[in-house]
Amino acid sequence: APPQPIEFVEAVHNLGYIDLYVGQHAKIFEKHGLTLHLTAAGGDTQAFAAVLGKTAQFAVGDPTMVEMSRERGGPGMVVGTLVQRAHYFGVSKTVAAPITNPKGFKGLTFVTSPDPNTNYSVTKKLMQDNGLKLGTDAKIIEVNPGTEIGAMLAGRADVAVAYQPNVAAAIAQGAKVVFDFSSYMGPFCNTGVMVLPEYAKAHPDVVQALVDALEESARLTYAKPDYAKQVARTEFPDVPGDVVDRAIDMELQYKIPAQTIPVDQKQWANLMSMQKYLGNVQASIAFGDVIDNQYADKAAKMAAAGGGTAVAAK
Amino acid sequence: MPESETPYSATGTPGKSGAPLTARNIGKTYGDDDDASPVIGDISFSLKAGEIVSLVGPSGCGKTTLLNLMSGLVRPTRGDVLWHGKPLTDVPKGIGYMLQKDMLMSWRTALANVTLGLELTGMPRAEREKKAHAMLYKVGLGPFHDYYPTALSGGMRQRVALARTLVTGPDVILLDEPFAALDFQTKVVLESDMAKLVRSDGRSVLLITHDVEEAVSLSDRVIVLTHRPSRIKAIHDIRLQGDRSDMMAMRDAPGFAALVRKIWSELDVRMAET
Amino acid sequence: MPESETPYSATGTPGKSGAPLTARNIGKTYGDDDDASPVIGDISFSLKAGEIVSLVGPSGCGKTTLLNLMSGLVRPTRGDVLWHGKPLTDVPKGIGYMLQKDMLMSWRTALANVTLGLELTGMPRAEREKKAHAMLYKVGLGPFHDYYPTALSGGMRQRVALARTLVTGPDVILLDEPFAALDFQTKVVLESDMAKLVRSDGRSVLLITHDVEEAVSLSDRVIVLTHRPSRIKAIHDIRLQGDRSDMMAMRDAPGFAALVRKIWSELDVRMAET
Amino acid sequence: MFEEASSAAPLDSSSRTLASVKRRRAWKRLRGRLAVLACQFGLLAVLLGLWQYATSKQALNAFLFGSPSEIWGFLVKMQEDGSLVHDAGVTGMETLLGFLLGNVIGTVLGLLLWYSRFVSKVVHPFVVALGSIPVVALAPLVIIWFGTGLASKLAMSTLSVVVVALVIAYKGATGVDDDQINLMRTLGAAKRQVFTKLVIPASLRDIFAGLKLTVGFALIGAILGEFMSSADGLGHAIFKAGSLYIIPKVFAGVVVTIVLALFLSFLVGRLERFLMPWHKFD
Amino acid sequence: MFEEASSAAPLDSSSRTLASVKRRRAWKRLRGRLAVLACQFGLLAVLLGLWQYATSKQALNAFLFGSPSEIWGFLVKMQEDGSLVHDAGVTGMETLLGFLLGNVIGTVLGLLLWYSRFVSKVVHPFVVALGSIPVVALAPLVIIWFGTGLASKLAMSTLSVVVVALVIAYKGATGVDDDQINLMRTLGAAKRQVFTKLVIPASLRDIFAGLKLTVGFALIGAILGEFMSSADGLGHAIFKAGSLYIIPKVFAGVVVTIVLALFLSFLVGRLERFLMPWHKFD
Ligand SMILES: Nc1ncnc2c1ncn2[C@@H]1O[C@H](COP(=O)(O)OP(=O)(O)OP(=O)(O)O)[C@@H](O)[C@H]1O
Ligand SMILES: Nc1ncnc2c1ncn2[C@@H]1O[C@H](COP(=O)(O)OP(=O)(O)OP(=O)(O)O)[C@@H](O)[C@H]1O
Ligand SMILES: [Mg+2]
Ligand SMILES: [Mg+2]
Repeated sequence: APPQPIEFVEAVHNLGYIDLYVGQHAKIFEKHGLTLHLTAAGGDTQAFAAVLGKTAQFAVGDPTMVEMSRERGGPGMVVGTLVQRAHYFGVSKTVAAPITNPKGFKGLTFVTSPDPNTNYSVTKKLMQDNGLKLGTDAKIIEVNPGTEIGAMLAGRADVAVAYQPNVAAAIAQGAKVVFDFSSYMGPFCNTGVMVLPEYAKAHPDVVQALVDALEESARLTYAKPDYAKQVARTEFPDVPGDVVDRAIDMELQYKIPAQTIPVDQKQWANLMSMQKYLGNVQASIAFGDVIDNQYADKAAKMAAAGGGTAVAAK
Repeated sequence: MPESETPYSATGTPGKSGAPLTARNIGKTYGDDDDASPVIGDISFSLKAGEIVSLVGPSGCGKTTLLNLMSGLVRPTRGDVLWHGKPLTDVPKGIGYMLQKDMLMSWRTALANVTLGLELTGMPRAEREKKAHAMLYKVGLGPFHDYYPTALSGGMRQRVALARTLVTGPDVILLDEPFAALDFQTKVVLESDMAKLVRSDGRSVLLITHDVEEAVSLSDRVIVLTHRPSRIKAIHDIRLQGDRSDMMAMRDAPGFAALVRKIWSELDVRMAET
Repeated sequence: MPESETPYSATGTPGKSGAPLTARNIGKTYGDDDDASPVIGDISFSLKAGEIVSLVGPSGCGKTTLLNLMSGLVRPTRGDVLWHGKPLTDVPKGIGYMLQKDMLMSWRTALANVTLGLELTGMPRAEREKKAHAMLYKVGLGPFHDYYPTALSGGMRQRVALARTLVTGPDVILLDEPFAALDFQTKVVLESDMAKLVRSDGRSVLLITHDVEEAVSLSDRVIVLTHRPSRIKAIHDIRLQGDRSDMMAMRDAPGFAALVRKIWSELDVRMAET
Repeated sequence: MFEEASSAAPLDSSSRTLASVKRRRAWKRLRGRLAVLACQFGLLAVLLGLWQYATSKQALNAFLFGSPSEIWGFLVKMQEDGSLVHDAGVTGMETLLGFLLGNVIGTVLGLLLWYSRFVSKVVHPFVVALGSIPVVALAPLVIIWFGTGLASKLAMSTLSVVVVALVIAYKGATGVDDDQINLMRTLGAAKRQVFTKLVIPASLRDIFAGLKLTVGFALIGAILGEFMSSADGLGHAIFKAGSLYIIPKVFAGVVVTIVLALFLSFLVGRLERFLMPWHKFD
Repeated sequence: MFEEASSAAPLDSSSRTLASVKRRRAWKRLRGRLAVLACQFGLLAVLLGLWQYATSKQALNAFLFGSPSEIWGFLVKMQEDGSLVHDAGVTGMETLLGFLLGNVIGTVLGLLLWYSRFVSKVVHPFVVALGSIPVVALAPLVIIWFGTGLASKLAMSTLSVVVVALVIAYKGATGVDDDQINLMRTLGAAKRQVFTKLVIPASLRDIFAGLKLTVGFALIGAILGEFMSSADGLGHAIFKAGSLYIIPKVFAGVVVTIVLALFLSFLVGRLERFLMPWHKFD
């Protein structure tokens, strides 16, 4: 059969999605009979909007969008995860010692993406959970996604809550990681693969092929970190090579990219509890109604059986 | 305002057929607030076919306003303007009006300005340009056909405006000081040309001028207006001997000088109390 | 171009003191491409203090251009304009120039248009308004001081422009057809007023007109220009008997009619070949 | 056919007292204004009605597009919790300041460029450049330079306005009739006087066109500034609602924005009438 | 003092042949143009030099602000890997289409509003509203309606242009002298003819002012569209570089954007000279 072309939207072009890029470079999607046309949206909402507007079949981004849509009677479904932890790091040039407890946020100014981006939400929740009053005990400035480290390096904040490769870039500029959100938060469904149920119903084989390919890619990423670095260097040619390498090392070290595609109950629960706390969702939809793990489970089973790393990474 | 207040009643019965354009007790007041200023008091007269009528009157008395009313551009506050017996509501076809300001279009050459009226009738390009060329030549601007208005002198602009008005061959021609910016010789030639054109074709001209000699030598009738709010102060039927289209000969005709003096005396100066 | 080609040499030695304004062999050509058109051929003359000089010539011959050169607004292509003996580079103080177009500012009332020149000298408001009121009254527009230009008639606008030029009391006054849009009476009154003003104060006037009678009755000298490229065709020193500031009396002076005829004949008509 | 050009209203020929003419005209004007208002509300009602109908019939998914009734609900809610007035106030203040700053800078520079053809030619490509920079792209720099407070919104708002104001003012200034400049020269005006007495008043019409145009830009600029970094304001509210995919709330924010724009542009119109008494308006 | 107003260049009084005058003037014009160019490059060089110096001396942090040499490096790199031409082509095409579409729609509507004072009054607040909608705020809706392909960029670009074009064209149309309309009426012009023969040519100056102004807007609109969703184009490159905090590349993208704007605005200038031969330019 001729390859099936699919429109695929990512929220932003982002090192967290390294699994996806590895799959592209290793031609894993082609192997599963798919030609991927990748478009970057300007954010999570736009990515999901592309699926809602049916200009794209798949989107990767914050899966909270799906929960919100479903709670308000809209469509949407999550068929897998791509980032399994909150991939934010607190980086700072001024804070000397690493912060182990969020109580240590006291007196500091954080810079994050605007509410309701997850780095904002996570930071805010941690502060409030630890009895810090926002605005007096600690401050958050909200800036355009990606510009957090700039604001921090320019001295407008103490700690930037940033993701890769900005974290690595900031480290190259002399900053240090002072707080590790990913470990503190634990499993977290940071990024989901989103699709319309009607599409999945009509094209289960395409969904299956995509999830199969992603599963295979995820395994390859963890199996061949050097290959992942190579992919990342070509995907982000403008970022200095050593920064990219360090970023990938950190990503893998903190187990941020999905190791396997099925959405874990715990990951979802963590996400939901935070979003509910923030008032963005009611978390009223049952796990099984939002998440359709059937494709991913099948893919994982097959990969575990040894199909996965068969693609030779040169 | 009762008709009896008009010092002179109109020549010819207003609205009678044969008179293409008639003013019936028209009046015009500018401004509708407390500072309403009446400009035209109460004026009635007719313009007959084949006739040249001049309007003379002190500066600011309302001559231009009167022509605007007669052309249908502006509606009178009182009274009616009749076009072949019917009240005017818009500028009728068959009227040509040369405004006091030349209003040439800066983006058109002299020639293209002249063709404007013909263009509006849908005449083919070659034909209208031929006509316009001929008319430009007549007003002495043949070689300047491709000049843009900014490169023309005041008098040349005025002649282009005149050519634009005449080229469409209107039956009734309203002219607001058409020769004011022209030297004596050019003026006389154009006056003679126009007199011939009008009288031979049975067209009519209503003309504003400050030059009483011009008025007398050119017209069949001279209407003298008062200060504003203007009314008709006097109407002179000009019955001079000789070739009525030879402007120089007219000036030497018996009775010419006397008529001019008479009209001058009627236009008495009341400066600084206008 | 050698001086000998000029048909008439200037009255008075160019540049001699006592002549505030002198043209020395000036010429002007428009356009610098292949279609260069010479407008002023070669003109020399002086304007002396206390003198009124008229320029007459066919429409489009270059009178306005000449005045632009004399005022310093435009530089000649050839020759020099001397202001009290020194070449002009910009409009000098002490010159007043009334352009052919009235150029009133639509955002200023009649009064505010007249005060403009005084405002530029920094005169206090009360004083300049007093002067402007007086000048507006003189030109017969006292009651219209608060009218915006759009509510003024053509002749009224011209009078505002005249008032604006005269109110600053310039020594040398250049006027481009200042009375063209005025009725005879108003014109005569303004001419007389101006003649008095100029002759009593030793000011000078250089004036363009199409009205040869006006030129003869008003001026000390009449310069007749040829077609373009214009040169001086004739210069007439007017030496009439009687009160030189009574325009009506002048017209009846012995020799007046003959002079007018002579000048008319010099302005021969060469229409359609301009 | 040409009603708007003829200076007098058509009246029948029976003579009438001035007072009655005046009364009639005032009434006519009022009636005209009421007719305009009626049409505007009618149009609005039809649009909203169609929208509401379409969403209620599921022809349009209300989740995707919101519906007027939901939007109204959010407006009421925002009014009740005070955020409407607060956010509109914050954004309105940013807009007003940016509008004033941008127009003052732009207009003054644009008019001043009249002084020298040479400088204006030299500067021209830089102005085009400034006018084509997608400032949103420079978000990182804007935040570093102007911080995350009022200054950055002001900068965005000002930047959105300044180029338009400059270009329009310059066009107005250079559009002044050469003959009128000549007239000023004959009156002995120094260049500075030509500028103040002629160029500025003659450019007013253009300047006001610029002012009317830039009301919207100032507002959009302020909102973009709030997108970059903010704690409150309409942009913040809209952006947050957008990220949460609460479309009716996005629209509610847009509605408030529009009302703000209409209010500001009304003020500009008043100012114009006040400053240009010689100009015909209707 | 008033060099630009006097129509003839000052020449000394010795008589000269026309040919030599012509040669001199051509040379003068050329020299004038060279002087302008020299000043522009000088200005640019000084700006870039200062910037480079400041970053090399650590007065400015090159990581936060980029430096001209780094920007140049990225430009070379983009040229070498072909992305410069490709991205500029994509964005240029979006811009051009949006520019044309927006201006055609806006100008046509703006001019047509001349036909009826009533309709224009009714429509006025809707235009203001349209001009003040922060379209970026509606990103999700834009994507739902127009997708992630060319259409959404076109929509953004068109929307950024259309209101300005409309307002400016309308201002031009209503600015036509009443007396000139009267003249047309005396020549028996139907309203449609007044429109085509008078209103349109008389508005050209304003329309071109609008065109020049909207070049930048069309470009910014296209880039905003690419920010919302894209696979290539300058906006994509800039946005990506921005989110990775590679400031010099952001600037490199902005530089290409500016060059594109200058090129388009140069084209508009040519068109203007071609369509308005009676107009004085210099
Ligand atoms: N910018 C220009 N380019 C080319 N020719 C011009 C330009 N300005 C004026 N001319 C020409 O110069 C000639 C003289 O013009 P000028 O205005 O001086 O005439 P004038 O004697 O004042 O005429 P009038 O009595 O009609 O006002 C005219 O033939 C005109 O076409
Ligand atoms: N829009 C207006 N508002 C108020 N008054 C006006 C308006 N238009 C004209 N007027 C007045 O009407 C009077 C007559 O003007 P009009 O132009 O008809 O005079 P005119 O006889 O043609 O004068 P001229 O010989 O100077 O051209 C003038 O006094 C003028 O001030
Ligand atoms: Mg008049
Ligand atoms: Mg002239």
